[in-house]
Amino acid sequence: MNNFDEAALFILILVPLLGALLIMFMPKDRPKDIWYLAILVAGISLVLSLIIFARYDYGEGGFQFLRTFDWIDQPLNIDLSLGIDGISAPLILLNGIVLFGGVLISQTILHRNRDFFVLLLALGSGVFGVFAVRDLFFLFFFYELAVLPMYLLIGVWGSSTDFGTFLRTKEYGAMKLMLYLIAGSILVWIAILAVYVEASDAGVPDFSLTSLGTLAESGQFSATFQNWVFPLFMVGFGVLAGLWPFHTWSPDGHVAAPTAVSMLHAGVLMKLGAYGIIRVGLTLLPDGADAWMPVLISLGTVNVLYGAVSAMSQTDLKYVIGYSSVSHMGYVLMGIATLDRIGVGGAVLQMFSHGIMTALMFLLVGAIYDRAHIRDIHVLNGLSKRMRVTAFFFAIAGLASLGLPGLSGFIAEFMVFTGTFRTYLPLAILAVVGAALTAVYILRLLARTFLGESDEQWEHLTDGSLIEKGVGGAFVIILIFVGVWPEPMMRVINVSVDVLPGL
Amino acid sequence: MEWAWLIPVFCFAAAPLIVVFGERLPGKGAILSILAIGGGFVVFWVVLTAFLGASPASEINGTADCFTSEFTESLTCVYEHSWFHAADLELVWGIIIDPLTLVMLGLVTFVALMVQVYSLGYMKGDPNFGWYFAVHSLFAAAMLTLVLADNFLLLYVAWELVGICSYLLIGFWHERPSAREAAKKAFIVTRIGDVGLLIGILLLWREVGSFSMSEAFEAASTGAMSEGVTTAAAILLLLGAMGKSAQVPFHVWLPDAMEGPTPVSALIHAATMVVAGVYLVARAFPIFSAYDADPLVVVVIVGLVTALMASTIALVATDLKRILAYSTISHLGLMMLSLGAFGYTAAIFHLLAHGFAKALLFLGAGSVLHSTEEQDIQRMGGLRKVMPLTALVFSIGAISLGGIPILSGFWSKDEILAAVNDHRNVAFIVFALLTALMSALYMARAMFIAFYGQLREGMEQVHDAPWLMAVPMALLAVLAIGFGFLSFNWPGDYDGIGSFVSFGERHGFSFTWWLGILSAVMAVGSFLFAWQVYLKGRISLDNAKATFAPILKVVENKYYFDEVYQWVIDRVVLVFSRIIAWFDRAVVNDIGVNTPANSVRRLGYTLRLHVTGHVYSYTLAMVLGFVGLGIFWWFRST
Amino acid sequence: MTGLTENLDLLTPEFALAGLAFLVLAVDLFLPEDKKHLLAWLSVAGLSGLIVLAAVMLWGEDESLYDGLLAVDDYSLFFKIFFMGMGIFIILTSIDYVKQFLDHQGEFYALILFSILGMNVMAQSRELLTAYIALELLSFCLYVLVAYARKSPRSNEGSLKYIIIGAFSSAIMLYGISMIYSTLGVTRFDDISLALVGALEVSPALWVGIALLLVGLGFKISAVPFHAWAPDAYEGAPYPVTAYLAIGSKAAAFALLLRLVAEGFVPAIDRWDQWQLIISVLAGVTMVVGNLVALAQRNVKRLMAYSSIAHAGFILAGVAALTQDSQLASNGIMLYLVGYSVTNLVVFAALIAYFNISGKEMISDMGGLAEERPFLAACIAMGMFSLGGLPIFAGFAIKFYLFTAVAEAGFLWLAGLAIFSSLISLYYYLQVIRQMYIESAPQESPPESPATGELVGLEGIPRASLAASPSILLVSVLAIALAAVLWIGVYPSPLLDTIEAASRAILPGT
Amino acid sequence: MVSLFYFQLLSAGLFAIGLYGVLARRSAVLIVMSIELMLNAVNINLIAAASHLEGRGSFVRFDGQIIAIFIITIAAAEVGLALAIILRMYRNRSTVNVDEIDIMKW
Repeated sequence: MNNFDEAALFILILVPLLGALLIMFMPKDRPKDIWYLAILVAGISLVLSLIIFARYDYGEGGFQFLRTFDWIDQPLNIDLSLGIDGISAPLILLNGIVLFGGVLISQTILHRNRDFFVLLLALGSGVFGVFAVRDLFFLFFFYELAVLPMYLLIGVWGSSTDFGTFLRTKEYGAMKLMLYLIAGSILVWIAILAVYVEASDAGVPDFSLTSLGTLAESGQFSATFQNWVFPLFMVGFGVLAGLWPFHTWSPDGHVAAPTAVSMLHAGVLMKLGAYGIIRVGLTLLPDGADAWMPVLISLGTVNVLYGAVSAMSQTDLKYVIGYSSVSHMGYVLMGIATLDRIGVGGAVLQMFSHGIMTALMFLLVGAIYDRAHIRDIHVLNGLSKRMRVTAFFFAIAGLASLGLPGLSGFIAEFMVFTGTFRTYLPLAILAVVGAALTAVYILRLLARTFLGESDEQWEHLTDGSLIEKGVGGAFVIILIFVGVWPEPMMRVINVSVDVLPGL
Repeated sequence: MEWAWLIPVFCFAAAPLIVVFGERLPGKGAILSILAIGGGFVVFWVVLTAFLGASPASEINGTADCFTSEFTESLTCVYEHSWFHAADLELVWGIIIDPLTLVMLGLVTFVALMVQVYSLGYMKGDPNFGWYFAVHSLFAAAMLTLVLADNFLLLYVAWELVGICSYLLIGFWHERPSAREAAKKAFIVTRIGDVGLLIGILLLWREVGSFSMSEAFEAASTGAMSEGVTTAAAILLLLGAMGKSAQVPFHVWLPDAMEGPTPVSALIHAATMVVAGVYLVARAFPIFSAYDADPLVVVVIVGLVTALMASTIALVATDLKRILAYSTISHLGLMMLSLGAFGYTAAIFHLLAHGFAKALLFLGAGSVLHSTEEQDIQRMGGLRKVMPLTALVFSIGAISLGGIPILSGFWSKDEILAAVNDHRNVAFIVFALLTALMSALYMARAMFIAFYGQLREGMEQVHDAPWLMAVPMALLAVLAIGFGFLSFNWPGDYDGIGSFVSFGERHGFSFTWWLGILSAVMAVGSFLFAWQVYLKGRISLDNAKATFAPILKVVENKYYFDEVYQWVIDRVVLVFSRIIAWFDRAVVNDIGVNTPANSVRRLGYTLRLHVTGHVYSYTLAMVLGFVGLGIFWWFRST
Repeated sequence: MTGLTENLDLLTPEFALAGLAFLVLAVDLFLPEDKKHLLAWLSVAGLSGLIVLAAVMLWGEDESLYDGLLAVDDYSLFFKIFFMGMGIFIILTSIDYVKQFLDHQGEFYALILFSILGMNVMAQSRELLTAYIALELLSFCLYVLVAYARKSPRSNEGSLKYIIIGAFSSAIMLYGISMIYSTLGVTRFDDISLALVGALEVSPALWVGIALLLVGLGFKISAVPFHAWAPDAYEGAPYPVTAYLAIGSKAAAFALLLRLVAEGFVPAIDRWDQWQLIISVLAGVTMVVGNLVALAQRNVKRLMAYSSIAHAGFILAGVAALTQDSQLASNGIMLYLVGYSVTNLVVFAALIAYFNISGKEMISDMGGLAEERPFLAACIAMGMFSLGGLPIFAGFAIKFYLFTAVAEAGFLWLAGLAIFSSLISLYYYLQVIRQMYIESAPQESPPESPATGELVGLEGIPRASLAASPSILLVSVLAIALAAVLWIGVYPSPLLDTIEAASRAILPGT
Repeated sequence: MVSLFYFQLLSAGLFAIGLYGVLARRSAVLIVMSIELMLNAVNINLIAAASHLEGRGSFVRFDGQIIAIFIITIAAAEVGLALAIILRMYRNRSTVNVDEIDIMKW
């Protein structure tokens, strides 16, 4: 381990934050320069996350890039201990990619764009933090940090939509999202406190996941304790992962959010919840996990089917994708709940794959919305005429989402299925059915929006800008690459999933 | 032989290249695509030669990749390369080379090559010319992978990819709403079958611990896998096969799929993709035939019902392409029937013969369409005069498929009948013969009405196929005529197709004379009958039509399958979906989320009234607080 | 009695502070009206000097004065520096406001100085009467300060309610003291704990006494149901005084309460075990009611009042969690006080700056602030986020620390309730942020009070006195305070070291 | 020697009367006077307790009286302050009736 490895994660978290700070002091009447600076910052983050991912030694496994900073001393001992394993490494990469993409395509945001990028980068930093820390306090710290900017990001730069029978204002969406996520996080907080108290009774007053993990391994957490604390983690983190019935913040949030925020929200933020369940729930409370998994996997299945069925009759592009995210996060939850190494590995891969896929979808929806100023799939039609590349990318993303082999979604979903088949056969069958339902709404969307003759009113539309095409193309390449050759991703994920306790 | 993986790879490589650089490539990428599939065809021959020259003992390249399969009793070679693994899940790229694969490879590469060449002419001038060839390449690649796959997962991967290519090509002219809908329908209907397939594959994996086909077969035949699971897995695989091969009740997508360009119909919806289901059942035959071979009963019934139903519809349909589509369904049914009757060889043989003939028919139909832009046979007639070559090849195809002796269709159909006769009870052979009869009838009907008789008005300017389209048709016609001879015992080593592609004991060519003669008579009779009815008009069907009007109506409406499905989708699925969407908004969100939130806020608004603004009520609150505190304290300390 | 006064020099900072206050009063007599703001700078300079003096002189001291009436230890030193520091910032934020809107500037600063003196003595008193007198010194100053906008009926009304309830509660508290005195015969905290340990059972007279004492202190920290004065006093008071009420007086009351509980009650373990629950219930009710009622507020001062009630509930939960063998809870309380005060300082300084230029204090008036005054809006927003308990601001770290302490002491349910009610609080904080960032500026019309139709906040004051833009002074105060908020939120460790020492002074532990 | 209990009773009675006054009176001035009554109750309590606590009969404990004297002083100051504020109120609003002093509420 050289110096870079020791500092890498800290720098990774710090770069977006410092970038945000720097942008704060830019003159606000030069939006272009602000954008360039944000690109630079996000670019550095991306490069760092790439390097970190590439340097993660999957042969060795375990936590790497370790570094611990003392934060506060006794009696409340909290350290900022950094380190990533094979589960967080892909997610860090994911965040780097999506953040960079999000910043790039935010070129169109000119109104108060300084604030926008400050918040966006803060969000990115929070997400990096969650994936990079090994301490409950800081996990929670960064978790909240990632949620915090969402309110303003949606509230200020979002859009309100009138659906005829009901109205979804950006204020409503933002407030609901914020309160809902914080509501989830308070459960997590309570659970963290409970764990701390329990550990402290066992003589280890510590928030460090490492020492708590050791404690859990030695069976210091009684089954009763685990059984009542685990649901707190499960639901608390589950809210962020869109666990049914706590998912409604997500589609509404998407409908209100600006493009880049939707990308990060569905692409990365929802993954935090699932990651939390794995990292905290499974590691610390294996018995509780064992006891509650039937519930989680049932809810996950409901997620899959419910999300897909809901998406079928939505008319707003973002609602369709929003519900599709709910559905796909269901696979992640199912995969985790199998407590099977294949299933959990599939869940992690699904997080990555879904992150890229949804980000791509929202990017393209944003591109369409910017031009057509509408997202109603009954009104939009024949867009492939004018927006060839956009349509093509959207088709790829859609196909990835319906689990077409050769794209990353298939591998991930397939692994989740296999894992579930071994453990909960009936639910696995339902999950496969859910994948077929995905085809229904994706094809419906593609057919209505992109195919067919285009109306005159859409004749003026132009194809995605070079940036949109570039970012979209990169995402498409990632989807295909992982779909065709998942081994580079899988071998990293495997080393850590294999050693997860309780599987 | 281990280079067989190159066959699909050419095409896989071609597809993205055409998408990205299409505009800059010669022929917008078409040339590249044709080169790729041509390369595949060449490699196929190399592999075939190597295979024929190899023997298990000779151990090609000193590796033990080749062995004699205990099921097919023929040489089988397997080459694997690791793909990825997760925990105990090991996934491999693996190809299997055995007679079944080889004949499929031959069919796919050849027909694809022909169709692509044909398309050069047919699709000329289309704005999305390059895209068309890109998808074609991708399709060819996926289809070749499908037949090469040695494990179920890779098969599934290819299975889905051919599905999506089919979707893209059916919807190629997506400006037409019908094409759009047809594409969607095709994908979703087959996808329903795929659910079964995937579940079946996963079930096998659960039992066997691997996706490898040979291990699954091993487990099924040795009894390592229980009878229940084996049967369930077989039925689930069959579901997938039924979806892809358009068996009842999943057949509804195939007629609609004719919305795609005609060469696509020829390649995908006649010769290659739709037979994937048949191929799957054949490939997984050890699972189907394990224990008491119960699943085969299902297969045979499905096949028979499909064959009968589709051929009746084909009899009354008037759209040339749809007639061919229903004919395809019917013949796919026959193949299934054959498989269900243990007619492994017969099924594959018919698959090939039908593939060539039906591709030919479609290309012929395409040629008609190309120049007349007319699909309804009732508005055609006498086309022989303006497009003689097309008429000729179409007639060859029709006669071949109709089962007129010495053309290939006759031999393959005969093998099927023989198998059914040998293994299933008499009802099956009766109905199978009936199907054969009808198949001859509708082919004759289509052929006579469209190409013979008086030339319709307004068709004088119609031209025959350009040479780019004619050459492929001619080549296919040769096969439609002569392919059947492969079934004979030729002098030398060759003992007929049965000695090459077989399951279990090899058997040479045998001919059940009474069946052969019966079917030949029926076929010839049908053509004569049709000639009388449609061309000469000597026999009128009006009386019969009147008598059977109710039944005819049912048949003309395709047994109302589409209506039922539409009803289910509109009234059940969509309504259910809307209910869920409403539930999500009104119950989960408004009641479940907003109500608690609003009641908290309302609670706040109510609670704030306690700060009245009057100083004495503040003091009163303090006093009450003290009293409460005192009472509480009292309880705590006593 | 030489023993009582031999180390009188330890009180030098207090004497000097009193002297400074008188000096300000005296100088006030000679300064012309337009130079009065120099008094503020004089006070600031004096306080800064005193901080240095106290820090240098009293560092590490652990002495008792007047036979244990006053303690000069790390605890009192910590609070002294804290109070005086806060005093400096309050004065700095007041200068513009006072100049623009108030008469008698000199006395304003003198009163603040006197009140700081009261707070300092509160933090170091270890005896009920001393504590009471110090409390009254603080209260009297605050009564006057609240009433300082003489012409404003709101100011009058707030002050009237404040003084009536204040006098009433001091009567109650004194009655409690007298009951304790008559049953135990002692008034020093450590004697109380000794007497409690010795007493076999608690007589009704004693528990009435202690309950009454709690009521009196409950008034000061505005615990529900003794809180009703707070919204009115906050709303009526001139803005800097509101800030001072939220920051200074509350912290001082907690400083006193903390020492009283830690030295007087906690050592009597058996009794304290029973009383903890009572205080925790009080805390729970306070945080829930405070947060719920805050949801319904439209005036930002009143909102902050209810918010401060809710925060009092959180801190009170920490008080309930005090235990003999762990300094966690007392650390938590002190950290919370510092973090909360600093955060409030940011919010109030920004609000005052906004008021100075607009004369508005309704939430609905703040629409479009992010466009017009991005810095002020950002400060308020960050402050609100911090109060709502979100990272990277102080609010998160301090809440986490305090609630962990509460949970660790066996009050997981209370910690859960606290966490839940901070979720509720987030809603109204976000409402303010929403108003500033999302809503656009309201149509220009004089803000009407819903009750009377009078101008809210600007009664009796010529509108011409509004400033054109926030002064550099306020902006720099904001910058410093914001830095402190971030610092506490990101790296509180150095601060915690100091707090740790202060805790050890009142809770030596085992 | 009268038992401490009676003093305490007297003090409690006086305190209760004051309390009643605070709650029942509507004039701010009368409320302040009631508070004075309560403070005097405290004084009685303190002085009585001081005289009974130790060395009954002879005043050896001074702390009670000292507290009482402090309270008297503080109470005087408090009343002064309160009256000043009430006066200010009267100037601005022409009323000292606490029923009418409710601009700010909720």
